Amino acid sequence: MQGNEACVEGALDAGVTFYAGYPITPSSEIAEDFAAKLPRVGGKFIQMEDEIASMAAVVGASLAGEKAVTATSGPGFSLKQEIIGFAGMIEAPCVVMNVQRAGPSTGLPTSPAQGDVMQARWGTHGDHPALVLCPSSVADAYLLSFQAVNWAERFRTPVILLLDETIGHLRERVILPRKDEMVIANRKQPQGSPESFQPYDILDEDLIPPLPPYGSGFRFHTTGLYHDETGFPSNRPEVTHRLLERLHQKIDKYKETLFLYETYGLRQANQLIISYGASARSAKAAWRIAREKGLLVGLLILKTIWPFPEEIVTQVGHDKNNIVVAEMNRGQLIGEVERVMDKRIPVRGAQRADGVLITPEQILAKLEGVN
Amino acid sequence: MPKKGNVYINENWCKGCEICATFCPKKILGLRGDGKMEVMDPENCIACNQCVLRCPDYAIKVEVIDNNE
Amino acid sequence: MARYEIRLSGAGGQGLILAGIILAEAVVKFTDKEVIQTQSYGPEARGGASKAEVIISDEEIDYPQVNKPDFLLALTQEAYNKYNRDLKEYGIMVVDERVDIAMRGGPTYVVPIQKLTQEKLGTRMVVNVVSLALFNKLHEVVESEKLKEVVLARVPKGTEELNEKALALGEELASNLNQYKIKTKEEEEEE
Amino acid sequence: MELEKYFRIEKLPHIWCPGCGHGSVMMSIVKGIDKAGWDPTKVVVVSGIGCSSRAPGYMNFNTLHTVHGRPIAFATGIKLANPELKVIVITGDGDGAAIGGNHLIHACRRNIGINVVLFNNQIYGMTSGQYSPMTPQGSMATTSPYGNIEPPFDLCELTRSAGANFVARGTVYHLPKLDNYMEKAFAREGFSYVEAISQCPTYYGRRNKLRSPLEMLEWQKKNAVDIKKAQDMDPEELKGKIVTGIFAEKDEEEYTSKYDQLISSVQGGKK
Repeated sequence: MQGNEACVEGALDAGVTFYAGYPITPSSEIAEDFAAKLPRVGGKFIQMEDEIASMAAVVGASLAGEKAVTATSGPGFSLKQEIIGFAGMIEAPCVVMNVQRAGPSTGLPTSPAQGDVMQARWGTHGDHPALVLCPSSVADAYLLSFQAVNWAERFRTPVILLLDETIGHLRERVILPRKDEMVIANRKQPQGSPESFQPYDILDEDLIPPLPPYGSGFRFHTTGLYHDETGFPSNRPEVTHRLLERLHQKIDKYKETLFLYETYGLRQANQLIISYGASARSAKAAWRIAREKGLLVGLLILKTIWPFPEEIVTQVGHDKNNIVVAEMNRGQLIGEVERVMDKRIPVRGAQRADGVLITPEQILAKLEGVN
Repeated sequence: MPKKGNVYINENWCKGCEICATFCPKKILGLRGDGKMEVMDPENCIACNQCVLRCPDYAIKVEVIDNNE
Repeated sequence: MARYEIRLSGAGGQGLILAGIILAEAVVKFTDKEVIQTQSYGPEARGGASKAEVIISDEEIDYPQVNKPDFLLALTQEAYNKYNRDLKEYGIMVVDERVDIAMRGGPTYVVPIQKLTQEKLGTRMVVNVVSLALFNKLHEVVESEKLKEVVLARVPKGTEELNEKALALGEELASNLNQYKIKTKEEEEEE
Repeated sequence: MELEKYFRIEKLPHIWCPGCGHGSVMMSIVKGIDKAGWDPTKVVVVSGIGCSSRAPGYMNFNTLHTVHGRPIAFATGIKLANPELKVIVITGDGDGAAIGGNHLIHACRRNIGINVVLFNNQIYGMTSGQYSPMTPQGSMATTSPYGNIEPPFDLCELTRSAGANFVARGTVYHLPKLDNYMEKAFAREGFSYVEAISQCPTYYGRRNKLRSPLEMLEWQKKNAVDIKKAQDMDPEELKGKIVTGIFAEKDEEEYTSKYDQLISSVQGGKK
């Protein structure tokens, strides 16, 4: 199974019934696969007139009660940003799959990169939270796609699945979990009557309001303006403060359950490699080679990159004397690692941004005692 | 017998744009000093509802008076 | 089999990426080995140089890119020029007879794949399946019947017979491969 | 018609300026919904950004105030997700003709069952008076201080040729006719476009020697030409006029119904 195809399978198994998109390399297989499979399960696929329209249609479908997804790559991801922010503000569940290619601009459409790490965090304007998952295998693509849909529904937020060309186009053996082992999350529904319903009234401790679909009898107003619990605009500082804080807290509160990662060979390790996405494949090879050479190296592969798993990185990295962050950009996530380590431990970047998958040798070269 | 009516103006909604006054065939509406419309000549209302139809602020209601009373 | 890297290259549109996908599928379906298939392509849908890469291994495959192929197929001059450089010194190379190659150390076969496909099957469309069968027979990755099963599930309806013939031709070429072998550097020097 | 049935009374008075025509157009839409007999819980009103786009906040349906220029794209997602919903888009001449022009064309082409109502006040009101793609040539605006040199867009001609099932243009002055266009638009399956010429006394009128809302309504009265009459007029005579009436009225099959058939045939084919 191909990485892009695994994303579709994961999303469908999580209950996705709507896809809107615009063709762009190297993500187009996702659209093609949804176009073939959605009608078979009674779902809807539409190819919109542009990237922005696709994002808008996805949010519209989400409000109409569907689990909705779009997929794109760098240039399209740039275009979608305004509406990703809108989805965050109105709390519309949706998933955006970005199969990264080398940029900036049109860049290298058929080559891998991880240059959108910061864009996935800060691409849309304003001070918003972000939930971003990064698969480093085809199996991950399936599982994290499933998880992304679940989290979008559960937290009522856009979730970004950040792939790269290598993982998107990779085919490898995947053993899928049994369907009955997969727990599907659905957005919360209101308990009271339509007359007393207030769309952003937080009744539960989880800080997440229920979202009834259009047509179910619950009539309410939704706006990208700052709004109070009634859904209507308000610019009162206490209202705007409360809303923005809640948007962050509803994710922060569950942060620890959101950190997905893998570790290898941490025991007695005095050096650490941190990586994610396709780079993590090279990092794993580098780690294996280093171990074979007798070096005490550990490996941390991050699957959740935003919110940045600060606690995990601290816990795993605090006692090391060299940390190497391997990524396919000029140094994006490394800034977070440096911030967390606060100059106590040297952090080195193994970086590559020329459209070629970073090699194990490049990562090995940043470890101490290799030669 | 010609129809008659009582005109009610919701002062909270009226913005005094005078559109109602223009379309009133009997010219019974006028702008008050405080920028709201008022009914200057209630006796002459013929309950044609032009003001209701034309008011962009939905601030006017006309009650038809039962002539038989 | 330890990590074994395969690169199938030719012109875009020759279907080599599909051949790579089929090979990977057959490995997943009928062996316990790990496999990875990747592709690289230019912006052209037809023409240009195109390659499909497959890695087969008994162990987990971490780094997913082909580094130094153990096996290279090049159906066109452009593909050969672009993709032969990092072939392992003693890796196997199979090229179409119309490709001019430099003398090298590893086993090298110059096979009239395209010509024979055209002559025997009346079309070059299935040159990818011929090449795939040739590779499979040579390395005995999966049994012929198993490969056929995967191929027939992937090809367009109505082309089954043609593809079966293509598989047979590929196997025949593999069985007679020695007749296409050219001398290595060392053999040349010995003479 | 009871206001309470369709309006969020507690949100009134609306934010529009004294004499602004938008209140009249909003009422015309609501009368159309009433005539159509739609269940308010099945109606979704979607808007973008601008003066007109504030309308849904006052209307007691499922209402969605989105981002600038994209309401038709949001509406497309809503309608396709649940074709039973009645989806109305409220947009303006900036939102619908400039930033959102492409979405308008493609929704017409798909002939998806969305009713677009464009409030055309010929100016960017919310950002205080810049010229829009529908500002008449020669008009003054804050960004055309020497007179607008661009010709205005005729979106009725555009939507008709792009494939809309129903297209009409009315004015706030000719309100009963506008009500009639809404009624016809909402009764028809497929995509409809109704353009309502509205007046902006604050930003358009003042700068263009139309000193009051009344003068602006007078201008509409004077310049509106019925489409039938317009057919016999030459382009020179039509310069600066507003052609009103029904531009298109047809029954091409609607998009979501075609998609439903596609689903049936795909699912049927599998069995």
